[in-house]
Amino acid sequence: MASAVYFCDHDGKPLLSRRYRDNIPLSAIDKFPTLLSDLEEQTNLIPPCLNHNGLEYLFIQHNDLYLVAIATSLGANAAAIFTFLHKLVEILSDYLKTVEEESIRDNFVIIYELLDEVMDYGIPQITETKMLKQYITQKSFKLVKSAKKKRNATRPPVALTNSVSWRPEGISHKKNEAFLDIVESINMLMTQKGQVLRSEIIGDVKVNSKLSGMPDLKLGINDKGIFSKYLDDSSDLPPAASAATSDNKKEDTDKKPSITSSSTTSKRKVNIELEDLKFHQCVRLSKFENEKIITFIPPDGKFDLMNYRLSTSIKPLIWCDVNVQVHSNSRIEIHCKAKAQIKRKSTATNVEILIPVPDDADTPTFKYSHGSLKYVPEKSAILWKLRSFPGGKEYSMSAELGLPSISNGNDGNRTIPKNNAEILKGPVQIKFQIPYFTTSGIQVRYLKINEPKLQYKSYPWVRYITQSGDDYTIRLT
Amino acid sequence: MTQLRYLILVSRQGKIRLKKWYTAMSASEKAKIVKNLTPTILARKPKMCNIIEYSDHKVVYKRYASLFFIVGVTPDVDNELLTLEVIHRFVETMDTYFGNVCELDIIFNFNKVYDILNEMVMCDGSIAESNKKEVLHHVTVMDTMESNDNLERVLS
Amino acid sequence: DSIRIAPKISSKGELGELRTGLVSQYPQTRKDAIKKTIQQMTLGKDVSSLFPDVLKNIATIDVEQKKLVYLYVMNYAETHPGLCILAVNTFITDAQDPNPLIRCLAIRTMSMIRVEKILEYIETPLRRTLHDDNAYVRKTAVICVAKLFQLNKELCVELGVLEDLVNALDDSNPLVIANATAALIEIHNMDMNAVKLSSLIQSHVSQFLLALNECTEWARITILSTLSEYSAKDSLEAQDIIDRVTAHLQHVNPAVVLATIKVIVRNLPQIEYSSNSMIMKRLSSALVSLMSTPPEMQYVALKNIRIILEKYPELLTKELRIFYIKFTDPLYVKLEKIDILVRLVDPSNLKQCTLLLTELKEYAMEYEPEFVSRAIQALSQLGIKYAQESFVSKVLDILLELLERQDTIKDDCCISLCDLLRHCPENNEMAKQVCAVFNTWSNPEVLLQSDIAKCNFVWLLGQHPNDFSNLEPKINIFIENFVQEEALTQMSLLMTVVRLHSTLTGSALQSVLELATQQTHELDVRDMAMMYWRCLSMPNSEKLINDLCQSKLPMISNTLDKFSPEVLEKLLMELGTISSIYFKPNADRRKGKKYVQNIVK
Amino acid sequence: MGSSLRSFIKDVRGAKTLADERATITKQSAKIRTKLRDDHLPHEKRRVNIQKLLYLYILGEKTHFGQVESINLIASDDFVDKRLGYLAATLLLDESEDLLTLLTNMLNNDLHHPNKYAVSLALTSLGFLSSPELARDLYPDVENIIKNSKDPFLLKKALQCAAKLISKDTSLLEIFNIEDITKILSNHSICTHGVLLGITKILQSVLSIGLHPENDDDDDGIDYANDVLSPLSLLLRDFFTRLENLNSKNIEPGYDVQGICDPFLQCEMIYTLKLYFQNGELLNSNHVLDYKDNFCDLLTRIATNTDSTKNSGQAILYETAKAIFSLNLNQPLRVLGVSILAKFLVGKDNNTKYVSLNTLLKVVPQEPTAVQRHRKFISHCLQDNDISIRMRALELSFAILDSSNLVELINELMKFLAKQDEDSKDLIIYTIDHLIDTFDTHTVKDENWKLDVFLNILKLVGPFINYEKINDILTIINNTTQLSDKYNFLRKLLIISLDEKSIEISDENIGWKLVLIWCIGEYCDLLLNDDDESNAKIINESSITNYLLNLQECYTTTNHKIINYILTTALKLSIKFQDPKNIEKLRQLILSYADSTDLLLQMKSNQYEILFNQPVSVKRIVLETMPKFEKVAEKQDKVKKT
Repeated sequence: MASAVYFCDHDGKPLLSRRYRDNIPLSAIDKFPTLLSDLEEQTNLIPPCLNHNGLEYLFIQHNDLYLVAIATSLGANAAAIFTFLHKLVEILSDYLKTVEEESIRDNFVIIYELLDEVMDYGIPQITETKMLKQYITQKSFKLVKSAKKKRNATRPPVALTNSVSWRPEGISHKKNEAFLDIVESINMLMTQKGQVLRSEIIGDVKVNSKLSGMPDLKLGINDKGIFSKYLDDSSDLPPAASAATSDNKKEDTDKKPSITSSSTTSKRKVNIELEDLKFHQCVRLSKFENEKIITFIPPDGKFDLMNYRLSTSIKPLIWCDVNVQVHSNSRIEIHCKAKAQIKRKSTATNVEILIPVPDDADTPTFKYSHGSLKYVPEKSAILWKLRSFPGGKEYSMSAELGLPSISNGNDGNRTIPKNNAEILKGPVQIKFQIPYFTTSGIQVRYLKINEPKLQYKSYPWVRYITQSGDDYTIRLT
Repeated sequence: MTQLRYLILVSRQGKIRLKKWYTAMSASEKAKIVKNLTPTILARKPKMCNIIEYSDHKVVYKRYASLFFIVGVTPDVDNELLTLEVIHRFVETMDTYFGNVCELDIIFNFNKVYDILNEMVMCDGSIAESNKKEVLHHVTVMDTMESNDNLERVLS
Repeated sequence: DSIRIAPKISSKGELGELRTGLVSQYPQTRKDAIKKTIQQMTLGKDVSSLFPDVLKNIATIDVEQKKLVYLYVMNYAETHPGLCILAVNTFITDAQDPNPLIRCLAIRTMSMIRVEKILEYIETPLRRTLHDDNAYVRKTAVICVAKLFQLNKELCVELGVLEDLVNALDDSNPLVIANATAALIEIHNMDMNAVKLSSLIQSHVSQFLLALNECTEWARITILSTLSEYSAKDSLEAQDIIDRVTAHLQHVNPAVVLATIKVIVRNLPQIEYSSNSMIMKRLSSALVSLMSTPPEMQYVALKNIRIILEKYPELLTKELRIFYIKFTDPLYVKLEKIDILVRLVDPSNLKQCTLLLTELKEYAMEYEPEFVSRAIQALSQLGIKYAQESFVSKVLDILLELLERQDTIKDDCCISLCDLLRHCPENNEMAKQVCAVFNTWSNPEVLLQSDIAKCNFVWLLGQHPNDFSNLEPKINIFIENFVQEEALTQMSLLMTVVRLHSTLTGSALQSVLELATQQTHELDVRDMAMMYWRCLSMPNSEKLINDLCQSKLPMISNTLDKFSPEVLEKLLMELGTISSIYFKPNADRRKGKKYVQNIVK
Repeated sequence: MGSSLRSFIKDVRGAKTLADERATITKQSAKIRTKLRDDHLPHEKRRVNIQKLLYLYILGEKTHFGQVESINLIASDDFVDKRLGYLAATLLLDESEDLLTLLTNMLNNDLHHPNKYAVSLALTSLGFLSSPELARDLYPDVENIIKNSKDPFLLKKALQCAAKLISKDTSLLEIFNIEDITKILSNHSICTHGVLLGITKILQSVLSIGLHPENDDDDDGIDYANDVLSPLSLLLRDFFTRLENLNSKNIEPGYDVQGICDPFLQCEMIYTLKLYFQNGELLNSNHVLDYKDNFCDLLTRIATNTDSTKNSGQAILYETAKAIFSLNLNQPLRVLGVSILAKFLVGKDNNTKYVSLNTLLKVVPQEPTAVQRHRKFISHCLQDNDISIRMRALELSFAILDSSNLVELINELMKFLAKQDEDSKDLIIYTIDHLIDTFDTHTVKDENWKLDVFLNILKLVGPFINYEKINDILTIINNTTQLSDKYNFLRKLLIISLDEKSIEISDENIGWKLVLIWCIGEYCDLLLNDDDESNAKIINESSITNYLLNLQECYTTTNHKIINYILTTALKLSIKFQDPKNIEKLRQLILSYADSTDLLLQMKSNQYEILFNQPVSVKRIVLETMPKFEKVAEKQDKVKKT
């Protein structure tokens, strides 16, 4: 597959590399920066896969880095290579926190070690960080004296090649707990008039497992493996009542270590087909396939157990009525009215409304009653932050910014653009979080934990939250 | 003779440290020149000649430690060998002014560098003064005038 | 030169310092020096001259240090082939180390060194590790066989390790099976006669299916890809394979999902299914799920969706909105999404088509030129796909409106408008509407930039001469610029002038024929001109001339590219690969690869 | 001080990632915009913000919003403001900005300022920003300084400025007074090197106008030769003496460069004199010829006296050689010039090598044999590691190519081509372009060899050849006289292409494919009617049909040019093939584009189908072999002349 993997700086010049095969010239990567710059000169279109002189350059970007893999054959699995490169970033993020030019330079030893382990002859091998951390440790060189001891310590865990390759044996926790976070991210594209063009829910079930031994877990969610939704196609207010609550942790612990199925009073249950469920590799896929039961031996610590997507029409949870008026060469006026269209007892938190303004705006003046409002030139936008936004409330603000009297000469003699899309380059973006609430109505009915040998008492916890996805936007036209 | 079209100072990392244009060009042309030339020149090996062709003109460059001095010249008119001497003169002059000039001096005192440059190279990109001392003399006098400003209004 | 612009580091001094460190009596100093040496190597400096000194540190009990020295040796062995022999002993000892990590390290490195003297000693350690008790060692050793094959094919065959590799397919450990499979495929790619790959796959299908549920995500990809090479004996087996892999559509790793899709697509023709069967729904939702992955993966997915859609056009019809553009999408994703949107839309569903039309109009008013241009093209593609004249005329109105708004998109609009007219050749009203707008352009030859746009414009002049006032001056401008025009415009102009020759006054025909036979840079244009000229000067050719001049172009009913059936089948076999991104079937399977052979000395 | 320029620069440099850097910059930029809008901002702060703005300029950021504020700084009474204001104006504005009108008044004031440095700043900036309007408005003020000032510093600045103004608005020549210059020249106390440099500039400016008259039908203009050139002659003696003195003595350490006295001024003077003599034709005077002889003598002395081992000396020698050849001076001097350049060529320094190759190229028309003598060194440069040197050497190789060395040189160039890779694409294209031209200008008797050369080119570098050149190659093939040569050529092409075992031709080699397709259409009957059995095994109607169908398949979405050629060839083959099955396949091929998205392919398919269906007798006439193609270039020239 891949003949080599490179970490390159923002110009595409190599910082660190590992060659896995000898079938490409040493100088192969030197072409990469020129390849990029030549392309940039001609077009804005830079696909992540470039061909030069019979070599294929596949790359992703992360912070100020390019991660590049070079392959020699059209037959190489591009999907696997891209996924691998992203996985590599993920692993390194676990080791180095931030993966950027500087941290790559500073940690070359551990990166070489990892590169040796995660790929062999261009074929991805072991990428499970939890396991890698067992035998590739950052501080393996404390003292020379302890070298003998270490020889034993740095053996690869036996489990590595087992069918449960993500969990070593002999894990022990004092308190056996499992935390479940159900996070639903809403992506929504709206017009300025409030029409919803596209909406979807992306759900994530995150687990933080602090359980001893080799526990076998069984997760039950409302309905038989496929849960129901409380949504309404005619897009009424999303019933906040559906929020499966576990507000009170104490209550849970006091009562019983399993999850109380929330007693929703919601009326309509519509079966939804949750087609693209995706599971962590620990989930027994065929078991789910045949019996619709989610069973798994979890990795220790945090991981994403499953995710799902629902493409369904929802009414905006946070809606903004935005009005932008651009007076060229003079000023820009913005009026915005935001509304939390959620149940009164719910509250949206950390609401951020980002409204684009021209690059060269100046002297911002604001009028607003709630939250904080500031100009963020690095994003060419103004940002309205509302710490908490109770359901049913409506807040408004207005802003005015100056525009230079002289247009930027860079654009030559181009006439003043006619539509906002050209001046403002981008939509209004909204971010928010709504705790104790899921839009889809997903609920955990139970999480059974069974460690056949240890038979300990265990405590599962569940939290729900709805938040904006990476694309909750209002188009300005 | 020499008739520069532009002078660009670029660090080894490709960062622009100074630029001066002597011919009228559109902003996009300028941006294109900077963008294209930098990687080309940084990629050149030490033994290669210091003259390259770019678009409709030639470019003479010279590396001093971590800095590249890049100069666009007028084909047929310019004497490329002399251009290299002009660059060298400029570096010498800065060296005397700052006293062992280094890249940081240029970064933080770019307006001084422009002052020196404007005494050395005239508006059409030709050399204006070949005497180093003469150049430095006038720059220093003006520097003194600036600092006297605070004491008395020299100009009024 | 005496001028110093920044302190220089003398490279000589540094190497000397490193050398002293490497032979220091203090282990920690040596280790630090090794690290610094590797750091210099990382920075791209040539530190091969330190080879003898680094090598002295190879026999260490410090695992980290050993890894670094091995890394160094691997990189620079070729510069000091003679000295490598000194490392052999350590390699052999390490390959028997009680710690499996060290055993792997030794064999993995040894098999990467392109020095004959080292390879001569590889037999014992390689064979031993191939039969190691530890699966981790075995899964490493099987890959070493492929490495050895690449470095020295003859030796590899002579040692008989290929048999060991084949036997590894029956290993108890799924990871070993997967790596052995990967190694065999690599060997097969290098030399098609080395192993009987297809029969091996055939005889191990059940092992693969078993191993599938038991191994790492990457091993699953290997196994699934291998399964997709296998053609089922009958529909029963095909159904079985599909059933056994389907669960993997729910794997979190998108490459696993795509590899699974590939297996299913491969087996689909063999089984009976209806378009709304469960399997199609599963496929559809799996493809959609790939849209929530990183952009690069989405790019691969979109390209693959394009291929799959051509075979199964109804697959994703309900999922249109998933492919709407997010403003954060990189441009390369945006363009592919537009392509899919137009392919996906159900031409019998007016509501959906209208929805997409509004959406595309939004795109056409964005600011990225490539995106806007693609959106304008998509507008006409959509119109033609929907096929109903009232809808087409809606598209036409949008295009004309866009044309008014902005100057920079004239080319794209012109092409799209002409495409629409070619779709409705009988609709004179529409043509009049378009011509009326074009007619106001004082100098189309300058207003339009691209060859293809000019070509279309000139064609339109020939199709609707009566809808243009001042037709002749318009044509004459193009004739005057004939030499500067590019090939398409020249050809179009030639055809248009011939077509109109009886109505055009003056010497237009004569000039164009002369220009096209004497001054074109395109021999194809000249050939065409010669043929016309000969026709025109032939006796009794009136009928032929008439036929040529009055010929009508058949209506175009589709402006979306299509693969030929052969290419499509090939591409379906190559889902997920780089071939599938370029839509270019991989020819490597047949041809020996010149490039690679050049590198291997 | 968190808001100083220094801390801004530090912040930018300290940014760890590109994104951090951008954020720092955009934030500062917004701050600067807002600050500069504040009318009550203290001067001190205003300056800091303008300095930051200049830093933004260096970084390549937008600065348009601060232009007006920068100009306003000029009007300040503080020198520190004025200096910064002028610096900002010269950097941020350019000659086309409307804001220049705002400047006129400020410049006018400062040109009369009592402080000489204020005047000098105004002069410098006026030079940088002079539009024709500004030039007309302010020239009198500048002239005033030239006439009256006794300060060499101001004089120098004024001369430089005036030179620029005159070149901006040539009508200023009418006011320009040469006597002002003579006066300065005669006053040794004020005539420093700097002032002399200024004088050379103003003279160059004046002389360039003579060489590039912008509107010669200007009636009320002046008589250039009589009013401008003649008086200039009076300066020549003085110039000769000064130049000679400079070249032979070196007494002033301030002007020393590696032991040579002010090479900058020497070169400027040589160049100025060269310009004068280039204008010499306009003057019908014997004096001029005398002066020219003097100049020749002077150049000879400079050529022999200057130290050629020093860089600065080489610069002067190079300037001398350039003067010799651009004036096309007498033969002994020309030989001297070539020998200067040849010396450069042999040296180790790549810079002198480069300028030498570059200049020799221009010398070839004047001194072909003298240059050819150095052919060995030129060919040697073809192997240089430096692509610039290779390029020049390549050009020069073509320049010295003639019928006597043609075969030899072309074989050498083919070897050169075989060694190039994708990185030297430009060289490859250049070589091909010129090889084609070479075959156009030189008649080659052995046309078979000629076609072999093209076959090799297509094989070696086919993927790099652009379409226009492919057509030129096709034209050459078309115009080859001997049918047997065409036969051989196509036979070789076909055997390589149709042989399944052959892997030589990649999919990217469009050049090869186009040539092959076109030749099949034109000449394949030569091969089909051939009795050679061994050919027939590989080359027959079916193999050709299949080959075309495969190509069509392969390129149908990726390269419409190839499809265009295939369609035409399919049509032509309809009279060359016998087997109705193959003919029908070709017809289907044409028909398959009847509803093509591609407009031209559709039109073509449509027209070709009509032609395809004509009786053979008609088709034989229409599809007859293409006649000789008269050369495009000649035609174009003719058109231009008429």
